Amino acid sequence: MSATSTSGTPLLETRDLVIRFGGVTAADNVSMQIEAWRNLAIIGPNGAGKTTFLNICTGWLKPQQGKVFLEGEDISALPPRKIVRRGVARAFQIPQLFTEHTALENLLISAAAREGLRNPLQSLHRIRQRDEMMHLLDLVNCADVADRVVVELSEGQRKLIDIAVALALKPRLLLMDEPTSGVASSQKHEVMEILVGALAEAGVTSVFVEHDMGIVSRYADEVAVWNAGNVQLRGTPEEILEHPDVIRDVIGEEVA
Amino acid sequence: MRDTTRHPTSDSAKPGAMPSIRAILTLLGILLLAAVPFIAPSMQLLINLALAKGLAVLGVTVLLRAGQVSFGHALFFGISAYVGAFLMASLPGADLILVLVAGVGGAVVSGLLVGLFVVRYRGIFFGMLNLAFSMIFWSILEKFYHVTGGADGIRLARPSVLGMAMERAGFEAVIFYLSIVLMVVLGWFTLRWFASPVGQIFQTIKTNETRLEYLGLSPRRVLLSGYVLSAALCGVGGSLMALTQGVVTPEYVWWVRSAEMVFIAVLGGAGSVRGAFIGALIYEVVRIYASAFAGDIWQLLLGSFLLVIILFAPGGIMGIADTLIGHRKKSGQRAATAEEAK
Amino acid sequence: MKNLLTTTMLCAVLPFAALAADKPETLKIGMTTFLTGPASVFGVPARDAMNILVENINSQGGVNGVPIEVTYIDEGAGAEALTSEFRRLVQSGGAEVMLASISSGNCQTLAPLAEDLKVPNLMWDCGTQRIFEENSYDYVFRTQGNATSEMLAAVTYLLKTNPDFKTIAVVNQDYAWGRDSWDIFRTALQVMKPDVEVVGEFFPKFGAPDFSTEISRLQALRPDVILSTSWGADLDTFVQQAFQRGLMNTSTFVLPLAESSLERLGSSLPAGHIVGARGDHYFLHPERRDDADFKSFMAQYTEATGDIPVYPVFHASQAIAALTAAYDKAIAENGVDWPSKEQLVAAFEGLEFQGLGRSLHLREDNQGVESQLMGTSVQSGDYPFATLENIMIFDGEALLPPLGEVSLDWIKGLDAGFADSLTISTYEN
Amino acid sequence: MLEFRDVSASIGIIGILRNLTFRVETAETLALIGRNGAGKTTLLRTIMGFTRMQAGEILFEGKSLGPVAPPKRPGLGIGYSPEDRRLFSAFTVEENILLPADAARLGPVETRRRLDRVYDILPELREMANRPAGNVSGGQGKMVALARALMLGTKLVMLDEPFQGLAPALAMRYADALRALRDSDRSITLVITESNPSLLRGFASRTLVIERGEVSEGSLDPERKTA
Amino acid sequence: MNLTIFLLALFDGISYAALVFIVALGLTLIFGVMRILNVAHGSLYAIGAYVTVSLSGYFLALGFAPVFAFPLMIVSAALVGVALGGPIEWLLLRRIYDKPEVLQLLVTFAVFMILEDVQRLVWGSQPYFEARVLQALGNVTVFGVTYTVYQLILLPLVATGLLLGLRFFLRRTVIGKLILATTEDREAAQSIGIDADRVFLFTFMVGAVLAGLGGALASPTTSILPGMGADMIVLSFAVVATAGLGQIGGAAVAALMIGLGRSFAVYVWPEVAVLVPYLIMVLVLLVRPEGLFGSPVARKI
Repeated sequence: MSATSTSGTPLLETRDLVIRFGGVTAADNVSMQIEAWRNLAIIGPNGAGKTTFLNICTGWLKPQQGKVFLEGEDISALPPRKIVRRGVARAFQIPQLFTEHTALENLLISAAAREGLRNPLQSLHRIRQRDEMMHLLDLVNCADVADRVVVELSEGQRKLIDIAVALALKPRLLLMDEPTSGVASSQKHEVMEILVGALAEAGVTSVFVEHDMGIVSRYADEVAVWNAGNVQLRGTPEEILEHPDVIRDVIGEEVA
Repeated sequence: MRDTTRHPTSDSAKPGAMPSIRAILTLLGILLLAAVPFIAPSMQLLINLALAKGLAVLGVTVLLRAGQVSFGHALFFGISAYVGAFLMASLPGADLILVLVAGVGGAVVSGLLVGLFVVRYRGIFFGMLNLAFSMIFWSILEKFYHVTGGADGIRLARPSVLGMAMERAGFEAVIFYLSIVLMVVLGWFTLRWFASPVGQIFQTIKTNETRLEYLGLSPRRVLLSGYVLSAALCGVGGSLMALTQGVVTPEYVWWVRSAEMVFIAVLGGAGSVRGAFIGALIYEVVRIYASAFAGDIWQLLLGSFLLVIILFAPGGIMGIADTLIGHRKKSGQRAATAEEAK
Repeated sequence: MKNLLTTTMLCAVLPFAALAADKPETLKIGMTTFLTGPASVFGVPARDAMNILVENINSQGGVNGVPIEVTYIDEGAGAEALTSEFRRLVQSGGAEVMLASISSGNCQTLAPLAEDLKVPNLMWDCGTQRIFEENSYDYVFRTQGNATSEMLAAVTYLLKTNPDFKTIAVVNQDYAWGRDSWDIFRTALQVMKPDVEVVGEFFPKFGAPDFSTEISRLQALRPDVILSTSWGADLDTFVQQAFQRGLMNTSTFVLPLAESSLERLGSSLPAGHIVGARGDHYFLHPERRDDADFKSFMAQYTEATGDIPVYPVFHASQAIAALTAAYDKAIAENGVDWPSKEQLVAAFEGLEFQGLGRSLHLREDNQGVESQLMGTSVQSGDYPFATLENIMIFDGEALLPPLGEVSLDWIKGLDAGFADSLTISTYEN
Repeated sequence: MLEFRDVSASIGIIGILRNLTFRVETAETLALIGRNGAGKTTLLRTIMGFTRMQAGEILFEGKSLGPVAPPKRPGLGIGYSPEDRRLFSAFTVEENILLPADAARLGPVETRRRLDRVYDILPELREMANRPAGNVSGGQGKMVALARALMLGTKLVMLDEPFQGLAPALAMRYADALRALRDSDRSITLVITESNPSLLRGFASRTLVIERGEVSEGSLDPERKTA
Repeated sequence: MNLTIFLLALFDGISYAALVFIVALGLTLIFGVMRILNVAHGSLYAIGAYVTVSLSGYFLALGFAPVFAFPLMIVSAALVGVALGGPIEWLLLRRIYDKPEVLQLLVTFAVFMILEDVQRLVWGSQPYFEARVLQALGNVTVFGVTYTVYQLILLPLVATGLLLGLRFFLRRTVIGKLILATTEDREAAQSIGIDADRVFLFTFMVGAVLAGLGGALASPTTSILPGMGADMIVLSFAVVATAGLGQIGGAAVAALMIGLGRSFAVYVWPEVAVLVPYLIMVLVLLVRPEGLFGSPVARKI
């Protein structure tokens, strides 16, 4: 799996995205380029349009104006599944899992979806990718709950499995919405440590929405600050977290 | 839509002592059924009808696994039966195999066409749209009297069996054992299908279509695959029913029959393959005896029976049976959890 | 005292009875009838009548000393229940004779089944003429007329009482009976009075609760005659709604099954409309109403149910009369205590029997020959509902196609003179 | 004023609360902290009667809540703001705030008095009073949910994860509102659950840590330097 | 088709639609609030008709004037709501609100089966007809076609009145607001002190009263017999689904579409009249999956 983006074409690019809900403009002329091999953090106040941006990029929402390109291909009109098939996976703020299946089954289904569905009489548990999926569960520290049904798991475990399910698709680009919300603060760094390692190992580019500035400063290669439906600032974590506008609008004075 | 029971990957594949009790009971049940023509010949027709209905109920059961309930699956039951009847009318002396294949083919084609439309809907709308389609077909059968025979239906003459013309008794024996074979083969196939990646993905329709979409799959196509399977199973049931009865009427498609299929599926244990057949057998027996000995109130008795099952044994007959043989379903616990941990 | 006597007699007879090995304890018969569903307006009265009739027979010693025991099967419970219960009764329930059924569809399903099971089956109420015209049976008999004789009587009566009408419309239930009966009626009308124009054909769905739109349409069309062979609640609703909106003042209604709705329609069926009864069935049957058995049965029935008897009651009486007549005939002809199945079936050939109406007989093709009664409604004030006047009773033989002919083809060959060739008895009321 | 005696509760077959015993005194501000899934939400829902208790007893002002049907509990003076806001989108913001008063059949005078009090604490809601509740942002929705809880919550106000999903600037505004509430009514009891304890520092008078369905006294001292 | 026929078909369609709407109104109200599709609604409709016929038969026989049947209709509808609607919700539905939709539907289906036989046990299998009240109101003649005042004028008026009344009740009264709030979020409603159990009980009883009222109003126009509820339930399902489940105003429009479609079919092409309701439903849902007035549920992620 390599995700090299050649000849300077960004992995993902949006041009002049506009989307409004009622009176609220959730995306206001967003033009953004996401380069391969980087971890981009998106920060910003609630309602700034961060999740909406991920929704547009994955085809869940159709922009009223503007286009989305994946390695130069216009994917604006594609439904999420076709974008996923082109190598864009997603993890969610609220984990989206098959709640009546076990953790391992969730990953096996993901692997089966990736590989295509052929033999209708082979058991899901006997597919070739079983070991690979166990390894992935191990990677996100959830091997011990492989056979537990998802509803029995904690929010934090579900978050991790949600990410593992996305990773099981072997994406080139992984979009994550608050990967560490719901994970106890004592474990957030541990989780990110594992996650960033796994991403690097698989060569996956990532974009993640995050509120915790500690996480952002430590794990992001680049930070985009969202406000009122558009990117307000973009830069390295150091540049951004020191910026007075950011401190005022996003971080708040107390923490500063 | 949630279901009361979370179904294990396979009804039978789990290791351990208890499932083997189940397997033995299943085998005994099949042998007992096969012996019916010898030990209780007057029950043969009744049981044959129940098996045919059980196959149709299996079709409904498939959809229940995806959390969808169709109040119009009698459509496929009826289409298959009518295809057989028309075939026999235009090709007198056609072979049983041909009738069956043509009937099921009709059910599959119509399942695909109707399915392409209804898979866009879920829950009540899914159920209601299926109802609407079956009612349209029903109205057509009633209305185009000169073609369809109207409410009286049309006769389905006895086909030949592998080229041999048969008397009623011999033919009924053939249909009876054919029904048992189809029950075993299709029941086994459905179990395997449930456990397979396709079947497992089909069952995720019930819990999370967003994730399904983000796995790069189309929930509609996934649902369609199961829908066509369910239509095919209903078609097999319909053909067998028509062959057994020798006549097809619009009543095959009437909405109460569709509701009855859902009723039996829940009675047997929603989502359970064995439950579909056991439910159908029990339902038919109760119904026949209720209508024979309490002609005025058989509906009342069946309705009360259903209420008792839903309120006090939501796992259906299979749930009760599992409790009796001590097969403690881990899935039952999962279900309770899924239920309340909203 | 009487009990003691009976017991003594039984004791005396029993040893002899035991010698006749095949004489059963009871004569078990099965009867399919609608206990549920819309057709229970026919099925329930028939069952009630059957219970009274059988009780009467049994109280007089049954059939050659064997009491009759009837098991009822609900036709409303669906085809599967019907066929499997029919089989169960024959194969393990010990039923010697079956009486099936009300619905023509069920007759067509059960007749071949009875033939295969080799059980004598009396089609006691269903009307389709097709059964004996399309197949021939050894074990299946019909103890009443069929749609052809019923419709021909209706057409003839209409022509005799309203010779000058020009237009006709039909409102029939949308199922086999409604369609078939209209086919026969229209075909007969075309040959017997070719200048009549059919201005409207409506087939509202079976069980329709509302005919308002059809009635509006009929009021705009203004046909001289409106035919409806509907029955039960459909007929009640149609007539009531037509009455409410004055349609019955402008058109003459021909209602070949309205005899079964007279009591329910009450004052909503005004005078001057044509009523039939699927045979010579009428609680004031002009030839039979003074007969002692007829009167005592009417009294028994009304006492038991609170209603006046309608035609299915007569059909039930004809079926049970045919059954007992066949047993008596077989026993007498063969000089046995109890007939074998073959002897019984042979006895049905050309059998003569009489229920509550005129006497009937079975033709060679097993079709019953039944007289037909038609009349015109009148609100006489004697009852809180319409009764009949200007009653005609048609001899049944001439209303059926000759053996081996198909009804519609035969009717096409008739002409205007057919009406005059019939034997008709006319009564003021 | 609120006392748990050996309370156990579970969802399905999974035990969530295990033999909880603790007291909350009048006028306390209790921070209930613990990881997600530790049982914080279940604890509040058990007080409201939405989770069935298996064992034990909850006393409110000395009387057992067991016999009190769930919808009657707010009438005792208990206000509850659920984690996910759960506004009634068919109504305006003000109608949402007034609904509890309708349900409790408060008279118009009393209703007006309480509404004014709510607007004093959350003045920004006055401006959006006539906006449809479905149209407010997530953070504003939290404010409306708080206002709604305050209508009947005259004695005890329970807030489930009030800060979750709030951008820090908005979170501070929310905390200000809580202080205003505190200041306006010294006798009111507050129970606030939070998975990020730092937000409640300097505000809560007492802290309980809930871990694996069991409670222990704790503190809001930072566990880890984050910035 | 000339103007006269067009108008006649319009009148027929409207009076038919009025009756269907009244029945569908209760069904959609119950669904809107409780998310339960009540199959037994058809039985309640039938029983409303039976009770009306029995009561008015009894009182008219005592010599009361035919218009006395109107209060009896209301009494019958109320009886259905209180004596049947109440216990059904209280004894059965209350136990299954947390169960899957399938089971909820099947419970109401079981109730439907039971009530079908109960009707037959109580009232027998013979059809009833009691139309004196309808005759008492007289007829009107339009373009030479006679209509009953009852069907052409009274029923549409009652239907309109019920529609406006119910809308006013839900939007303007306190109880209506509490019902709407419970509709949206049952638990949130409880958490602000709304007794959702009582709201559900009340709503179901109102829905049952509407079903009974539909039957009561239908009773002078049609034969009352076992099985009349089964047809009505399928028809009102079609209306409710076409409109969008829970859409009260929409049900009026859908009932009109189906009523007019049917009556025009009788004039133009009678053979398809019976297909019309289902065809309209399928065509509407083909274009608008959530029904004419339903709003699509946005899936949040």
